[in-house]
Amino acid sequence: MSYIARPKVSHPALARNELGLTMRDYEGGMSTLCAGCGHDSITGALIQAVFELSIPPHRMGKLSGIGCSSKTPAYFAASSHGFNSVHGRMPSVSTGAAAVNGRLQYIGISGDGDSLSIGVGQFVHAMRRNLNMLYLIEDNGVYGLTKGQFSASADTGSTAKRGEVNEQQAIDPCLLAIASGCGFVARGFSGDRTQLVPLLKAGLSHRGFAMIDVISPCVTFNDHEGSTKSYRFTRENAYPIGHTDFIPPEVEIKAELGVGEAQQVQLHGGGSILLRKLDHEYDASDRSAALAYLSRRQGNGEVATGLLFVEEGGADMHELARLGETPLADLPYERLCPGSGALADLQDRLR
Amino acid sequence: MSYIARPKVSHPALARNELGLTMRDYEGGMSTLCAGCGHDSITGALIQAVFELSIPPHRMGKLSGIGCSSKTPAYFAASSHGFNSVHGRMPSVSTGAAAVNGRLQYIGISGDGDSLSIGVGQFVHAMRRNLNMLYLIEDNGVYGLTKGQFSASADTGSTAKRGEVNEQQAIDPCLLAIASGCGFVARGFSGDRTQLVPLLKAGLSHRGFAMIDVISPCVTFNDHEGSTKSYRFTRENAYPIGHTDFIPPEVEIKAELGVGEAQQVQLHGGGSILLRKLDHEYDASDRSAALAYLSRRQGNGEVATGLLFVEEGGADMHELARLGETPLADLPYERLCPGSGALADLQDRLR
Amino acid sequence: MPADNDFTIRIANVNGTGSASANSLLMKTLFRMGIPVAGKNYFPSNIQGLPTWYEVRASHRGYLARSGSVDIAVAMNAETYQRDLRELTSGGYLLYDSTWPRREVLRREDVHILGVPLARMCNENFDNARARILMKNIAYVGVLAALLELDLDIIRELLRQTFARKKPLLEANQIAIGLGYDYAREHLHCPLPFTARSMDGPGSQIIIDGNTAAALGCVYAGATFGAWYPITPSTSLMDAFRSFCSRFRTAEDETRNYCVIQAEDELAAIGMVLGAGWNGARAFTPTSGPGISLMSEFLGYGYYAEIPAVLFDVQRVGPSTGMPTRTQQGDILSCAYASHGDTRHVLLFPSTPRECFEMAATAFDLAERLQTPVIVLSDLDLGMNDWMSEELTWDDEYRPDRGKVLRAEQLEDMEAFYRYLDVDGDGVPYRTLPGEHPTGAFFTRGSGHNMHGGYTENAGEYQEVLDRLRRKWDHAATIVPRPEIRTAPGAQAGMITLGTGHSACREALDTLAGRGVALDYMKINAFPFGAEVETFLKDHKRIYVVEQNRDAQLRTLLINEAGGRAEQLVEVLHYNGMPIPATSIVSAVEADMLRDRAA
Amino acid sequence: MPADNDFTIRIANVNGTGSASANSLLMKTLFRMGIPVAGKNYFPSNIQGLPTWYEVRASHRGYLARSGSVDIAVAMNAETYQRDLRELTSGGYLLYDSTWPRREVLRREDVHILGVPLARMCNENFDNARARILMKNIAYVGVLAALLELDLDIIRELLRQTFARKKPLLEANQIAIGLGYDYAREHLHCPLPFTARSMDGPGSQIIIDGNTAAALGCVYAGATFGAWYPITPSTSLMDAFRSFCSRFRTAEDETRNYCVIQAEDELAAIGMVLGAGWNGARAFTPTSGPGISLMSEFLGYGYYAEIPAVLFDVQRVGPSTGMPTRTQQGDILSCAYASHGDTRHVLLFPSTPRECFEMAATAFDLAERLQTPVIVLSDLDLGMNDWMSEELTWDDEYRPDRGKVLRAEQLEDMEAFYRYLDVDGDGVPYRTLPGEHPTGAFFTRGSGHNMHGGYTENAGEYQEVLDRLRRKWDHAATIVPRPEIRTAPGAQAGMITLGTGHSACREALDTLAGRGVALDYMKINAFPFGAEVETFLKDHKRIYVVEQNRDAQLRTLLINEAGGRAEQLVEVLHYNGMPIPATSIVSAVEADMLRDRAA
Ligand SMILES: Cc1ncc(C[n+]2csc(CCOP(=O)(O)OP(=O)(O)O)c2C)c(N)n1
Ligand SMILES: Cc1ncc(C[n+]2csc(CCOP(=O)(O)OP(=O)(O)O)c2C)c(N)n1
Ligand code: SF4
Ligand code: SF4
Ligand SMILES: [Mg+2]
Ligand SMILES: [Mg+2]
Repeated sequence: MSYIARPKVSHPALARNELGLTMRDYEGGMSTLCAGCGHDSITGALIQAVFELSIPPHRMGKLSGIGCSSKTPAYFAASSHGFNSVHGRMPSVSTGAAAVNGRLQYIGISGDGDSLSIGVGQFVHAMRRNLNMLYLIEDNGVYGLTKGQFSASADTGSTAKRGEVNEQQAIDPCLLAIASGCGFVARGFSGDRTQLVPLLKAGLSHRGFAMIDVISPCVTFNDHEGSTKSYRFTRENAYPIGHTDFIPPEVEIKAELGVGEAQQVQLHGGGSILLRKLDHEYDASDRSAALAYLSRRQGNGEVATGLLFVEEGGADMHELARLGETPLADLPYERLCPGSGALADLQDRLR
Repeated sequence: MSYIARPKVSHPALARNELGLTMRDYEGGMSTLCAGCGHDSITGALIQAVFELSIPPHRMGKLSGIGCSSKTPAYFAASSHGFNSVHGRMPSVSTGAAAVNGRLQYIGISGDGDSLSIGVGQFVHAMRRNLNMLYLIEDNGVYGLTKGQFSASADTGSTAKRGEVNEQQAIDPCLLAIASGCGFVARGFSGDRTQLVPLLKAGLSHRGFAMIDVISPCVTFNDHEGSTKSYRFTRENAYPIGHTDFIPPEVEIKAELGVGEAQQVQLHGGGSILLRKLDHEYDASDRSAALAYLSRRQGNGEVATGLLFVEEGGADMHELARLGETPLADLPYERLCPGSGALADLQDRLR
Repeated sequence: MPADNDFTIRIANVNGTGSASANSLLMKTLFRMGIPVAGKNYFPSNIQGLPTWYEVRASHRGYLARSGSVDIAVAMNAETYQRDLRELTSGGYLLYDSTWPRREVLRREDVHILGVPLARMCNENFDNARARILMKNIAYVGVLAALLELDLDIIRELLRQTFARKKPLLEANQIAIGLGYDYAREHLHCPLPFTARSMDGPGSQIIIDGNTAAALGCVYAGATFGAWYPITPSTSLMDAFRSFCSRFRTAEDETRNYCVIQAEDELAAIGMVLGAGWNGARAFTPTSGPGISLMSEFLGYGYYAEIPAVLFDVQRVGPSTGMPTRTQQGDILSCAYASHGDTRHVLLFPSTPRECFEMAATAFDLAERLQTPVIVLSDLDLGMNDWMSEELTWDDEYRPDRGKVLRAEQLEDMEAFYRYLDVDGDGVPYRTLPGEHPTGAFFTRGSGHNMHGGYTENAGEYQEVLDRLRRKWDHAATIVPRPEIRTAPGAQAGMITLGTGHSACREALDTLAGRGVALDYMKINAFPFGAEVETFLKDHKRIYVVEQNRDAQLRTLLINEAGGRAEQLVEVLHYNGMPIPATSIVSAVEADMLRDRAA
Repeated sequence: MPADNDFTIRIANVNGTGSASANSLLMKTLFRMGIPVAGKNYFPSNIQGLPTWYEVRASHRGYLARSGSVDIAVAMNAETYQRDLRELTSGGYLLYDSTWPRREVLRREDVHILGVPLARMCNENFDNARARILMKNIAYVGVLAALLELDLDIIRELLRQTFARKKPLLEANQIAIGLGYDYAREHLHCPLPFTARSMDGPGSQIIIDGNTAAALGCVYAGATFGAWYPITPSTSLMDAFRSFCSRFRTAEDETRNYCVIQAEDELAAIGMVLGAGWNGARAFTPTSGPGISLMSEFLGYGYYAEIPAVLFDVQRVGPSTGMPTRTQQGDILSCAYASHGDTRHVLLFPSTPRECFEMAATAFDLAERLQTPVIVLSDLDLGMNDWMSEELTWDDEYRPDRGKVLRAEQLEDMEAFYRYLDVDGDGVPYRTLPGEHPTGAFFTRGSGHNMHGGYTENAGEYQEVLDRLRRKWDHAATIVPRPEIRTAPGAQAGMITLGTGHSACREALDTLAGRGVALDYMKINAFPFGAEVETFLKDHKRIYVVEQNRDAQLRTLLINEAGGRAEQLVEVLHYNGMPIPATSIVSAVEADMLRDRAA
């Protein structure tokens, strides 16, 4: 549990990032999730990503809804502020938080129940507003915390642990995100850290809303035969459309890096993404094509993974709201109050 | 107002439908909308469609949310039951209603604010469940009833009456519908009854969720220069992808009906749709292609109209729930109660 | 009985025909003549074509409540002729557009029917179709000017100010006034037995609506973030905030020192406000009843996780959608206890625009001092109508009271920080802001937590925090605005109200005093109530509780939370959507006293 | 002090290690021995790895409340050893797995520490890893069997019944029982000074949880539609409904005579229920506190548009997310007045599974008779725990009372139908169902409507309907379930409770009576309260109001709505998430009496 104290003595041999911090400094409370739960692997990948990007822990804001997945913020970055909100409503809390302080790195963590059922309205509108945050859906096709009901991402025909067949259509968060105007859409798998860490780093570096759907098997309720969100099914049916590398600002890209077709996307916040295509059909910068592609793969029962769509340079919420450099929360009162004189002038016209 | 009595003497010269009813029998209370409001034209088209399909008025259920658009159910079919629910939540009410009595024809009427902001979650999930209803969005890009705020369908760059520019991205209900698994997606224009009436009839005859986004200018708050939901803009930028004819069950389709490429879609409830393509690129039966096409047209600032996507034969909510012929609401109590004997047996195992 | 500077005019019109500027011209003219006035707009929940009324009450005694009677009806809507005629006081005057004479319809012996061919005159004098419609409205102001001897110079000056930048319109308006005025002087008995006479009532007062005043309060309190979902009658609050901010808060480089987000619904609006409050900004959301219902879950979160937030509930008629354009005080109970579990919220009850302004600022201070949502309960009557109000004043020495926030410097020196400790014994813990300092990090959650901020499912640890919240509540009762109490010599009973009950009560108290009934009076300004409210309840055997809802919600709270006794508290209720008039209070009190005497 | 057939065993375990079947085996064994038992599960809000406890109380007097003390602790979770030891009564027994001896940790002079090498024995006897974990649990039942002289035949028979179709498991279980039993007989002092002795307590009673019983009530009442969004502790109600329906309501052709929809959230769930209710089906939704908050807006709609609906609020600990796996009665106020405006809802308060069953059926009748949402307020303790309960019985003559519904035949003969007329003077109008007949058509709306069902913004017309709704409310008070009242000869004071307060109160009353304090008792079954409740309040100068929340919510309602006086009603509160034990009531009453005497 999060309040259990852990020794914070840093091991001298641990690698240090630019801030002189070790991976330990990005850890959080002890997980209370089931042993083997995909969500914990994502936490691990996330710790690695923020460590490698040298984000100061206390300059991150961790937000979530309710669910096993939404407990994740308690399990990393103990020295970040966390906000475990109500079920499905983390996007709105993030919106308000981001609006008044654009200088923090916001990381939202949600589940497929949290984001696609009760929270789908807020999810869609947060993407539409393009607030600057990394938004993860730890997607297991079920409601873990309430013991295994199908979620809206459960595929048609997949079965519950006790055999019940899901007849409903699935909502694919990636398709929905692209259709809702999200500028960074990716899919990862909790079991594939090599793919996931660069996606997380790219998402963290993207300016605007970066949505990553991470397939994250629920070992307790949805890892059986018949599940399409199990470790096995995902391993067998994941269809990576390409490799993503995140290139820090100072690193120059050498031509030989690229195997296959490579595409470089300059990130607004510095650094860039190097996309190396595996599927030559695919163009991650073409919204219409991405929509068609995903819908086709989905039709075939395949799970396209990787960076599915990216569009850099769209104005984020901050820019659209024409906010200045200083966060609203930090503006001195003197710049906010028009004063008694202005009040008197104003009232001249009210007589 | 809806309770103002009107003379019900039917004029002998009025045309009668199969039920012997005239158009008058499908009328409702007097509209209280602004003179010229697009919503009233849609009411007119709807009256014509249900009249021509000879739907018994009292066998329809009219449901809506809140907004100028959502007042529409009061303005037609005075002898149907109506349910003017709360803002954005009509889909759930319709779901419950349809589940317990599948024999009525449900017509849901909503606005762009009602369906795409507060109600977008319920809207998406109703489509996912594929309940059998016609769902209209009377889409004017603004909140009419609260006096002209931008809605989520307002296009980026379009202006409000007083000049304010909308910077937000728009949600296209048609794109969203296709991405959410809706099997019948069309767009009409309140100013084009010729196109609209057949779409309405086709939608009414489709088994499952039929979503029609009807561009319906708000003459009071969004019909100015700079609006992309004005009569003028819509006339100039509508891009009809084809003509739709609804063919009643008994009519045989003659080859000469078709100009351009024609495609016939057999409807489950009887009758069929004849699609005559104008854009040869377009295939209304291919989900992936439709998504890509719409997203492309949207990118060009064009408003694709017509029957955008249709997929007949998907199981509707009724079928998925394995409900029988007799509506649940009509099942006699005797078939519902297991009786005292069963109760006693059951309790044997609880000791 | 109308008298000089003591009469009510009600103008019946059709929604969407542009009568607003004529009505405000009339009101402003009386106001500039130094006569206390109140203007009330009764409009339908649609945009065009339905009946709408505007009522102007002139009252030399300064009574601003609805008078409950109509002395002059300006009947511009043929659809409501019958009703307008019926609701006129005996001896009153009905003015109508006699372009189409209606001798049949407008028949009532005890009133005066005055016909003026407004449409005909306007058609003859204006070419443009829109002007012909609009100028009819200005013309009836001209007629009233003649009947009531309004100051024509003031009228003309007001028009000049209004249309300073629209010369052609100015000219048309001036002509229209003349048309009405001249016709009346020529064809009607002018002046009426009662007229408007210049006096010096309003002094330095202003005319403003409560929503505008509340918005100004938010600006002056230093609120930087607002999120809302449009809903009548709260929308104009955010409109005003935006327009003040674009004027006062836009930097030279065009960047904005404020942010307003139109949320996708009310659940999102309150979520945004909590996010912003958690992050250290002063944030608020205006809404109305349905919005409060939708915000319930998050309100409980704000209470339990202790996040400052300010809400304005501009109440309209419920239950459900009800009558969105009518007034009521029906959300008192639901706001006090919004959300499941043991939750309770601090409420403020402004009764005038000036209080809207001041209490808005107070609300932000309280929200931050108490670290909890604070709801300012206004209503449609206060929020959207034009009120004559004390001038707004601002103390430039004011600085926001951010309450107990530990900043980086302080955290730097601390070993550890625990979010929910009751360090000072007042039930209010310390908080920190995200991004400030690693030592300040804590985890905000709506699930069970202990006083250190850690997750808990332990019975004792859980209860400890709940008990402290209750102590914080008791502390709140000592710092919220105190009631306004006026004692009357020899009073045996009392009267209590809140919000817009105030103006009607003041008038009713005068009337009752005039009839020999003296009552002590308390206007409640906040919930929790505090010691003075309890004392007032203790000190009076019989108290009339005046409020605008069916279920006596204030009375309920007084019984629950301030030791009020059911036998002692007499319900005086009004809940048909119209603002409560003093007369209904007077008769309720008198009826009760009669009953009491009989018993 | 424990005694024969009067002791409490608490088993500490780790979530997800499969102790449920062992615990239920223990409870069922006592039950079949004819000893009244109560089982309570204290589980964490996670799925695996956190501490969890199961408590079995044997009580020959039939007391089913939490005893509040532990006589035997089975400490299977090393993480909670300290706590389990601390909470044991003096003289009690702590049983632990001595495979890893813990003489250091488990040190307390006044209790007996019993070590049994459960893991070692199981490792030696079972190959399979899962079995090694599971069988430890069965083995401690074996130990308890020896210590308490449980009837081994009954245990073995229960195992046979449970594993009738899983032979290998049966065998393992039988072995495990033997391992524990034999070890205990050999190494421990058996039996303990208090044991289990066969008696004839339960008679025809059954063991069932409240949610299952409520689900059965829905089936028997003829509910055909359920919509819900999963939330602890209400989920099992819908699970049970589905499973009963799939058994009793599946037609030969596999079609279903019921429909259950997992909604996208609680707003949608209640919307679906209202749609189904409007359309003539009996429809319900189970939820918990956060769900009620989210349903607020629609609840007001249901009240005002008058649509039957049944809700089950299986209460958990709030405010906010609170402790989802702990029990509380914290939603009384928010349910009573859910939604903005003047709304109020009919509530039912079951206190036993049998009442869950019966009140579920009653709720549907009331919802249809009154045309309004009815909320059945259960709680986690009642809903999810195993209770010994009176047998459920059903009168086959029962037919649903659909209230005032006009069917096609009746409409055929009518000129016109008006939805909101008070034809019978009881405040309940007639309704019609969609699709039935053209004459029956009406427009359902949450916006202002008059008694004919037409839209209105007219003050008088609006108020007319609101006043009728209030009359309907008064009528409701006459038809809801009456309170259960038990008078005690010579009683001077009273005690009131509702729901799960009942079992604790019954026990407390006996204890108090034993100490010479006689109290009259009233268990409230419904809100609005009705005449008997008012009389009880009038007849007692001092009344203890026992409830499980911080803010004395029932007491508040009694004051508001039944004429209760603050001075008269003494709060007895319990709100730490554990079910209230009788002892805490007894001490609260005694303390108050002492204070009273001192004053
Ligand atoms: C308003 C509300 N309704 C229901 C719940 C109960 N609930 C808790 S978590 C959860 C589902 C979580 O599913 P998901 O987001 O997929 O997370 P997972 O546990 O699968 O990681 C639900 C329904 C709640 N906490 N709040
Ligand atoms: C819960 C709630 N919030 C806000 C409102 C106020 N409101 C009424 S209609 C409306 C918007 C309607 O817009 P739209 O659906 O586009 O309909 P239109 O009037 O444009 O036809 C709003 C916000 C409400 N009735 N209920
Ligand atoms: S129940 Fe599933 S999602 Fe939840 S912690 Fe366990 S494995 Fe993870
Ligand atoms: S405001 Fe707009 S949407 Fe509403 S009735 Fe008028 S024109 Fe139609
Ligand atoms: Mg999940
Ligand atoms: Mg609209």
